[in-house]
Amino acid sequence: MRNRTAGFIFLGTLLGLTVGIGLYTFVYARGAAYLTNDPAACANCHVMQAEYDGWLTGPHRSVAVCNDCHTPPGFLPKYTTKALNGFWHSYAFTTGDFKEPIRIKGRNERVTEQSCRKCHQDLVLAIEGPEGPHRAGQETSCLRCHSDVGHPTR
Amino acid sequence: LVNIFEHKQEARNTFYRVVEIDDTTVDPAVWGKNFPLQYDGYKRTVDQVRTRFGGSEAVPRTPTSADPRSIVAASRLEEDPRLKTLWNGYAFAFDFREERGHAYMLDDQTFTGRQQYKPQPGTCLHCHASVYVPYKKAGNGDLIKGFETMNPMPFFEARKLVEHPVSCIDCHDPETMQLRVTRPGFIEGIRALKASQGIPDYDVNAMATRQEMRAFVCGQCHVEYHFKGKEKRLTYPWKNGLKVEDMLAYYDEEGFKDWEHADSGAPALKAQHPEFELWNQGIHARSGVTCADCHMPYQRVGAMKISDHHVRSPVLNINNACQTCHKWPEEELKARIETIQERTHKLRGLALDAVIALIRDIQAAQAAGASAEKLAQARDFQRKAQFYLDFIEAENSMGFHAPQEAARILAESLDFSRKGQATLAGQTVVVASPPPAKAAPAPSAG
Amino acid sequence: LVNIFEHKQEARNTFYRVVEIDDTTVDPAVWGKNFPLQYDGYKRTVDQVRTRFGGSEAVPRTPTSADPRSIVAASRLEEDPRLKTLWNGYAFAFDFREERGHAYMLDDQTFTGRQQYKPQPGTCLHCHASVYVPYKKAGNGDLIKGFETMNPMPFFEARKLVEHPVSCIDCHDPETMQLRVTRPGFIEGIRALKASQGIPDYDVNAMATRQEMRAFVCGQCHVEYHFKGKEKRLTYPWKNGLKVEDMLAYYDEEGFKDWEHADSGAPALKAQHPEFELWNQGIHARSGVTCADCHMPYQRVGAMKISDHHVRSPVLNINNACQTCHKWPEEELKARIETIQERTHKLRGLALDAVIALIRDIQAAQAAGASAEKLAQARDFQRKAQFYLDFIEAENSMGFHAPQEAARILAESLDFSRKGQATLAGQTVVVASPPPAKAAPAPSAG
Ligand code: HEC
Ligand code: HEC
Ligand code: HEC
Ligand code: HEC
Ligand code: HEC
Ligand code: HEC
Ligand code: HEC
Ligand code: HEC
Ligand code: HEC
Ligand code: HEC
Ligand code: HEC
Ligand code: HEC
Ligand code: HEC
Ligand code: HEC
Ligand SMILES: [Ca+2]
Ligand SMILES: [Ca+2]
Repeated sequence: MRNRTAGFIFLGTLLGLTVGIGLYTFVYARGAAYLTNDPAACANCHVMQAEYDGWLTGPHRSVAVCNDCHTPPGFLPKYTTKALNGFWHSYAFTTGDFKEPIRIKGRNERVTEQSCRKCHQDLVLAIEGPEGPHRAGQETSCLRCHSDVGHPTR
Repeated sequence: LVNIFEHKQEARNTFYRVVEIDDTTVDPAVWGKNFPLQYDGYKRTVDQVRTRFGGSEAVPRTPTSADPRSIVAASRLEEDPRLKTLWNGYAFAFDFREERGHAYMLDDQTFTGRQQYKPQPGTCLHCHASVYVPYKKAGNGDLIKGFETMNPMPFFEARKLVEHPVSCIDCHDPETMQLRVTRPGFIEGIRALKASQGIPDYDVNAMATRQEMRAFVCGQCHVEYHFKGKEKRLTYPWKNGLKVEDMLAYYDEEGFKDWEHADSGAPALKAQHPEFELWNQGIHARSGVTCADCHMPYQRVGAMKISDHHVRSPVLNINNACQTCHKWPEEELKARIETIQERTHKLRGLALDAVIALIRDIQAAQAAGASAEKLAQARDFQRKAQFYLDFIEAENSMGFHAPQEAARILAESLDFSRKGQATLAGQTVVVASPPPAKAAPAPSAG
Repeated sequence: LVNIFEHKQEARNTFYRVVEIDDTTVDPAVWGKNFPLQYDGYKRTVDQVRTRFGGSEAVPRTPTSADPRSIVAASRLEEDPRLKTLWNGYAFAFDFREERGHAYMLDDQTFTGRQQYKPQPGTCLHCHASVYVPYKKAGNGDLIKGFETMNPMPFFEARKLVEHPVSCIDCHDPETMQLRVTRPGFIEGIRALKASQGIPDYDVNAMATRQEMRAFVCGQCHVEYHFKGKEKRLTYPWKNGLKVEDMLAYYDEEGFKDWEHADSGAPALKAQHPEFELWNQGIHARSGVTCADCHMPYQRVGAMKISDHHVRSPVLNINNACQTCHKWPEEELKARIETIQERTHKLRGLALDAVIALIRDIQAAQAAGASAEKLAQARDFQRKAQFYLDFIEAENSMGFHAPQEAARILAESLDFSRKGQATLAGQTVVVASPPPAKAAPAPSAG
């Protein structure tokens, strides 16, 4: 019983701290940037500077902002993604607990893959087929060939 | 505005089926009605353009009744007559040419001098014609049965059953246009390979990813092979793996030889076009970059992006083939390719000289009455050296598909030749355990 | 929280100078006051961690008065005793170890067994100590004069003039912290190289780009060299180019040999650490990727990115060293490195066996009273084979810096050994013009 209470207190404190740290960053480091569409706001976090610089030199600079590629379409999905990423990145940034070089992964990678199709569906209709891939997991990965369209680095 | 509208129309039309195609439609022109852009590219494989080490040039010739072709590709034997010695006693020493586009595959096989040298079996057609429908017919609906039926037929009899070079149906499912493998040789070869890696009952069409398929459809033909047994069953020697040593081990286990070398009596092997196998050892394969990425890159046509069905040397198309992934200027990319190829080419020349030196020495040793044991050892070294050399010589990228591996293989070929010569001379072949270093006399700066 | 605050602070502090440093400040601890992060890294070059083919392990030993070190790196001669035969008669057959971090360079040179084998000149210090200030002092302000003064001194006399291993001042301008080259050997070597490419009077510190400097500062020492003439002038053999054949041609023109091989009498050469030269032949160099990119990658320390001054094997730091450019998992990148290294290592073994076989055969031929001409030819083949082999054996990346080139060089080494053995045996060395193919007897399938 005592152990459990202690456990809850511990968890509670942890949660509190986590939220606290997250919020602190959100305010101090202008993490709210996450809620805008302004690319410069992302670069407010210096660890995003390289991507920002890359984006500035890329072909999408005048046609797509960060959120076009890194958030899914639709109000709710968009802000869910933003909230999740915004929170965890703030947390990671403050604790310094993240691996560099930063790599897109998992869910965010799928979001970005989808964003390409969002704008380029007409063009890639032929290679994708009108009904998309015929078997699950068999879609063409755009990033395999175009990984640097967002941020040309080399 | 009109433009945008047109684009959207085009996009829809791409998949507008004008004619019905099904699992018996061999003629690419029919498929081409539905997919005119891909068909246009496909037809352009008749083009002949030479690159430093690839492509092909159109060499005019006077047609004869035995060989009605008025244009062929250049003879590799005339270009480098050492090859005649290398293959002495085998059909390849008789006629061997630079390969050219897919459009020519059926004619080039039918009329090659190698056909006159010795009757060939129906197996040959597996990789030079659209055999999917003919196999099914010959097997009463069973692909493998048809394959088994046509293999042992005399070539010119089997030849009557086919009409087209490789066609749409050989790589595509007519319903979905998905890629598929139709060649029994590959289906069985990859199954044996996967089994050796602990994956039983591998079914390529059910289990391969789309990405893998973009290499497997080419691996149907661009591979090393032999005709196994009296049934002349086409077999890919992949049971032990795809590396050159794995294949040599396979042939050794089988006790297989392609022919007996006319000068040296060695039980020789001839490798043929192991593009798929060499590519597999390279950094591109490791990075998931497939044959189609470089040889059929995406190409923009109007508002569409399609796969360029003009299969050819990427050197003629560096822009689409390489620059999406490598942002270097075309000239630089071409120079990178050629740097790799020139290194390979230099070693190929050295390894070729070495095997021929060994062949000459075996000849001389025979004449001088060397012991049977010694000769057998030297001939085995020749077999090895020659197979390794040929593995890169017959591979068509001049090392590009796996640069270091190609150089490694040629280096080992050189080592086998050295060992063969040293064996004949009774010299030191290997120093098993190095003798203790002598106390050294005159010290000097270090 | 403190962390973020610190991050913002740090970004401002980067170039805050606590102490004055000028062109005579040798002690890195002083520089370290201004640049504590870089200094921290620099000090960590004492770490010893082994990788499959690099890094180093700490081997304990009992200190003696001649050699007070209680820890050394592993002996390469014990690891592979064939090397003793390879270098028989030369100091390297006496003591040769895996190299380790920069912190050890001065001690390892002072106490190597090679020093006891034969007295060495002051030239040695060029690459094992912070000689910039000592050279200037010895030359009364003139770097090159000081170099010329210290070269011919006996080692232990010159040794007294230096105090530190390579230090900040050897790579940095104290005013601007810009990179600079301080080593006469490199200044003169690169000038000769550029001259051969049609660029006269090349002044490296004025004309190199920043990117080039990120390799040149390492090329000051990680290069092949010899001591020229009685003045023992340190000379980089780059007059004809940076490829192995260019350097061999240089030594041939100079009539230079490192020593006479104790077993075979061959006028042998010993290559040393040609990292800069081999890297130059690789795809990374072509792509502008420099030594510092992999061995001193940028590293985040708080809010700052600094160059990791813990110079070491990138295998121990794949994350920062490779993943900035290659988005593959760490294990995959490690596997790529090792695949390349294992291929190289295999060929190195074969080439080593071959040279030793040749050495043994020359010994035997000497004993059997072979003609002077034949012996001279065979010894020249040994010289070549051995230099090529050593070029890769002595290079410290086990082929990684230029994988195909490394394999190419080892293949040519094998070819030279073969030719040497064949020459001794009076066998076929090269088939200048291949004889016409005989009419072939028994045709067989093709
Ligand atoms: C045109 C689409 C596009 C735009 C616009 C874009 N990105 Fe990206 N971003 C990508 C892609 C694609 C990747 C994955 C790169 C890869 O796989 O190598 C990526 C990856 C990233 C990463 C992870 C780093 C990595 O290499 O995996 C970060 C951080 C990032 N983007 C931030 C931003 C920021 C900040 C902006 C706005 C300044 C932005 N992106 C704008 C497409 C885009
Ligand atoms: C508070 C600082 C901060 C801000 C502001 C910020 N980022 Fe990040 N971002 C980070 C950190 C830290 C990471 C690394 C997280 C990790 O790897 O766990 C990251 C990672 C990423 C990634 C790769 C994530 C993954 O795991 O796949 C993307 C994409 C990205 N950011 C995009 C953006 C975009 C778009 C914006 C602006 C809308 C933005 N970032 C604003 C700190 C920030
Ligand atoms: C918000 C819409 C949008 C999104 C999201 C988007 N693009 Fe684009 N993209 C465009 C537009 C518009 C252009 C034309 C820009 C131009 O020509 O300057 C373009 C251009 C391109 C080009 C040609 C660039 C060049 O170098 O000339 C490529 C390739 C491309 N996009 C691929 C992608 C990929 C891959 C993704 C996903 C990672 C993506 N795009 C996401 C709108 C988008
Ligand atoms: C196998 C490599 C590959 C893959 C996978 C790939 N592309 Fe491409 N893409 C190319 C090549 C090559 C071109 C250049 C075609 C040309 O210019 O003729 C191209 C061109 C484009 C362009 C047009 C650029 C222009 O010049 O206007 C866009 C947009 C594009 N791709 C988007 C995508 C999207 C979205 C995906 C995923 C559904 C994708 N690509 C997948 C190779 C690829
Ligand atoms: C990364 C790019 C790349 C990949 C992947 C690739 N190739 Fe190649 N291939 C090349 C280059 C470059 C050449 C050299 C062409 C030349 O010399 O003109 C070549 C040459 C060839 C040739 C000879 C072409 C000629 O013009 O004579 C054939 C056949 C070939 N490849 C087949 C394949 C097959 C089959 C695969 C997959 C198993 C494959 N290639 C994978 C780039 C590639
Ligand atoms: C049915 C067998 C078959 C298949 C499947 C096949 N090829 Fe070929 N390929 C050939 C033959 C046979 C030739 C030589 C034709 C000749 O010389 O007449 C050839 C020639 C080539 C050439 C040389 C062209 C030249 O100009 O020299 C290239 C490149 C090539 N193929 C690449 C591929 C690629 C890539 C794929 C898969 C997308 C593929 N092939 C699929 C049998 C095949
Ligand atoms: C496993 C598939 C396969 C089989 C079986 C096969 N080929 Fe080929 N053939 C190819 C490929 C791929 C090429 C193009 C690459 C090359 O020439 O190296 C080719 C090229 C050729 C060429 C043109 C180049 C040359 O060698 O002159 C001829 C002729 C030829 N084959 C004849 C034959 C004959 C005769 C047989 C039967 C004994 C046969 N082929 C069996 C795949 C095959
Ligand atoms: C040697 C193999 C081969 C042959 C023969 C072949 N294709 Fe393809 N085809 C491919 C590959 C590889 C792709 C790329 C598929 C993918 O990535 O899913 C492709 C893609 C396609 C696509 C999808 C859209 C695109 O361009 O990527 C269509 C449609 C198509 N081919 C039509 C045809 C037609 C029509 C023919 C006959 C005239 C034909 N193909 C012959 C290999 C082949
Ligand atoms: C779909 C992407 C893709 C395409 C297309 C591609 N490459 Fe590559 N290439 C890679 C990757 C990935 C690597 C491995 C290095 C890395 O991880 O960045 C690589 C490595 C290389 C290397 C160094 C390795 C080696 O084998 O020496 C060369 C050279 C090269 N590519 C040339 C080419 C050329 C030439 C072409 C066109 C014929 C080409 N590539 C097409 C992705 C590609
Ligand atoms: C693209 C990355 C890369 C570049 C550029 C590079 N190296 Fe390396 N280097 C490596 C790798 C990987 C190894 C192998 C390390 C191992 O085996 O542990 C290595 C090994 C070494 C070693 C032996 C290290 C040890 O741990 O024993 C030295 C010394 C070295 N390199 C010096 C240089 C110099 C000098 C340059 C420039 C002229 C250079 N390197 C350029 C990646 C690189
Ligand atoms: C003044 C000469 C000098 C300069 C300049 C120099 N090195 Fe070294 N380096 C050495 C010596 C000497 C050793 C061997 C030390 C020993 O074994 O005691 C060494 C060792 C190394 C090692 C081996 C570490 C290990 O763990 O095995 C690496 C890696 C290395 N250097 C890389 C570099 C790089 C990268 C640069 C340039 C940024 C550089 N060096 C500049 C002389 C130098
Ligand atoms: C041109 C620069 C240069 C000169 C001159 C030089 N060294 Fe080195 N030395 C190096 C480098 C770089 C390393 C690390 C790489 C290696 O060990 O291969 C090294 C490593 C060493 C090592 C440690 C590894 C081993 O070989 O056991 C010793 C000891 C050594 N040198 C002794 C000497 C002696 C004695 C001399 C003079 C005869 C000398 N060095 C001259 C650059 C040089
Ligand atoms: C063997 C050569 C070498 C030595 C010794 C060396 N550095 Fe560096 N240093 C470099 C290189 C390479 C860079 C990257 C410079 C660039 O890209 O312009 C660098 C960069 C720096 C920078 C600029 C910021 C950064 O981190 O990129 C500082 C400050 C610095 N070094 C301080 C020092 C100090 C202090 C010492 C002595 C404790 C030292 N260095 C010793 C090679 C060296
Ligand atoms: C600054 C960028 C950069 C860094 C850092 C880098 N590479 Fe590369 N690497 C490249 C480029 C560029 C190529 C050439 C292919 C291309 O153009 O994409 C390449 C090619 C390669 C290749 C294929 C060529 C070959 O030599 O076999 C391998 C393997 C490789 N890199 C591994 C590594 C490893 C391991 C590291 C870290 C020790 C590393 N790279 C560090 C940029 C880099
Ligand atoms: Ca060709
Ligand atoms: Ca080491």
